[in-house]
Amino acid sequence: KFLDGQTAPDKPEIIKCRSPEKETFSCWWKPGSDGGLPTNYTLLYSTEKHPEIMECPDYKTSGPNSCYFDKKHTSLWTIYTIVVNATNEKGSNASNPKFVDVTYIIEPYPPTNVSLTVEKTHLLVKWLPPSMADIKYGWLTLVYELRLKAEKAQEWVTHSAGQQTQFNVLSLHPGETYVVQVRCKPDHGFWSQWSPETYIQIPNTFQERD
Amino acid sequence: KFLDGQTAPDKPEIIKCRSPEKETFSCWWKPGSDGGLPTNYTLLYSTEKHPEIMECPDYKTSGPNSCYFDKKHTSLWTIYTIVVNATNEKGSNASNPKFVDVTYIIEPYPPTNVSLTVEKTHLLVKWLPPSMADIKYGWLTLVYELRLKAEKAQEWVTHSAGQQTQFNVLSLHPGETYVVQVRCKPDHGFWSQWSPETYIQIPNTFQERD
Amino acid sequence: LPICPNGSVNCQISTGDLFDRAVKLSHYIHSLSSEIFNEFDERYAQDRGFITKSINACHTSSLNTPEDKAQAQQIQHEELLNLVLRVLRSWNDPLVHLVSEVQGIKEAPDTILWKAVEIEEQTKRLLEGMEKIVKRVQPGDLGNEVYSLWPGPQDVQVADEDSRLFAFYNLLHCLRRDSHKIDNYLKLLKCRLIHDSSC
Repeated sequence: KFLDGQTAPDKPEIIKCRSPEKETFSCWWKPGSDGGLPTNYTLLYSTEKHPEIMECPDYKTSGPNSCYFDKKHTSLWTIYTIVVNATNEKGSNASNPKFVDVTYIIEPYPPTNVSLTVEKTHLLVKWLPPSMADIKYGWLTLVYELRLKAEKAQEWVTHSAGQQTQFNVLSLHPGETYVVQVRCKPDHGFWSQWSPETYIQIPNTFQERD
Repeated sequence: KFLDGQTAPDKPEIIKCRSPEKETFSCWWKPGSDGGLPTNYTLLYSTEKHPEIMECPDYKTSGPNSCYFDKKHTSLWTIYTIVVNATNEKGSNASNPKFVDVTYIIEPYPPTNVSLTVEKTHLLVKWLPPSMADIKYGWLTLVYELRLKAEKAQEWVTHSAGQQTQFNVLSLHPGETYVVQVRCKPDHGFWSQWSPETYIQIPNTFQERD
Repeated sequence: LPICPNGSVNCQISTGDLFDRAVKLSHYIHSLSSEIFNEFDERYAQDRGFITKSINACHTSSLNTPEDKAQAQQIQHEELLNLVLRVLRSWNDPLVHLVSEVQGIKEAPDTILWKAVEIEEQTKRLLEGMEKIVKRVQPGDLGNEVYSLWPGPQDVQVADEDSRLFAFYNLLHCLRRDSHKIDNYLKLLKCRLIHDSSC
């Protein structure tokens, strides 16, 4: 039978797990070769409080080769032991286990509604937290960073805004066009992507501070 | 007896209390007249948690007419009621009480690593916040001010840099040497000392802005 | 000595200010706990599989703490405050032990020692603040049950290096976890009690 080149599938690899708002999370895996046969993937997991083996509750929501854990299946401060099995007619192969505590895999979506307003002596940058993040209740605390540069410049200038959702940028050149982006990070977690670029031209009437 | 001009000392005045990092703090007082007699000063304090009167733990560390409260004697959670007594042979006199909440008397150390870079049309001044836990972890926002003057000039030109840790200074004269200093202040607190003087000579090739 | 300026009756630090300071301190303590764990993990625990052994091995695991937002929303703030107090108290002895034992780790960098000392000191400060907040929020009995969920350092005395290193790893792993819980719950309580759940 082995002459027809068909074998058990290779070992898959769990590449990443992320939570966007500390209430749900997803994991993605990379399949190995399928041994030339239709191969099925199952994600199995257990947690400290529920050591019995459970299967991924939702293989769809986060796209191909993924598992999505909704609020009911997501707990913090507990280690998830996660394994992905690849199975075909010839046999099966399990990934290395991945140990995940949702507390430490939080990567929010970027801030939204970035607005730029030229004031007399500075540029006021304002934004909103990512829509899915429940900041009001205090379950998630975000800090922000913004960067800007003259359109043709290479170097970004970065400013840390702490927990504020606005920042005054000074020493800008009249007539120049600037591009601005903002990103956020949970108090203890990963930086989001930068928000889409927002542009503004500084009018010639702008008073350079001096 | 009063004919010999000797009297009880005047009422001393507690002039200021400062904390550089909310872990320790010091108070200073200004003695009144000593009534022509050797006069002794004692600083007494009480807190909500320890209403009994306690004496200054260390009269030396912060210099003359001062009291230094080390970590063991500094609490974030209480208001200190502080009084200074002046006593000599003829009697004693107490200052007005001063009420101190350590979080609101922060006078941080000055900014550090002030660097000056001459760019085509402006001088780029950059610095780092003083090393203080709250700042590093994004929980205390500082605002900054910088001042500069031509080396031989009398008058300083001061710029407010908001929360930025860099600033572009324009309209400088080629060939001139400038001296620059930076200071910082927390929301509820006092300006730090100015950073040590930093010098830079503007090259003749510098393009003065019209 | 008059307690307050010009005779005002209720001259004390506002509960909002107390919470602000507690949250800053808990944030700082957790940041340090993460750093000391990561430093120890990188230097001493690589490829030793300690994580599998540290499952369900925290001395505070038996405390029933909320583990998601829904559970946190259901719990009364008095209960959550007392939970924070209990978790904090359960770390008194382990932190004293950690500071004394860390000095015995082979070539332990100064940064690990400094952080252990700083965490112990700041945790004591936070406990002082929490006791004040709890007294302020629920003036009843503070309930100073003597707390020692921690079984004590027996593993750490054993000769073999692997067990000694695992005992440290597990202590730092649990410290990172519990300091994050405390930080999270305090931020949540601050929003709930001071900002009426509208942070």
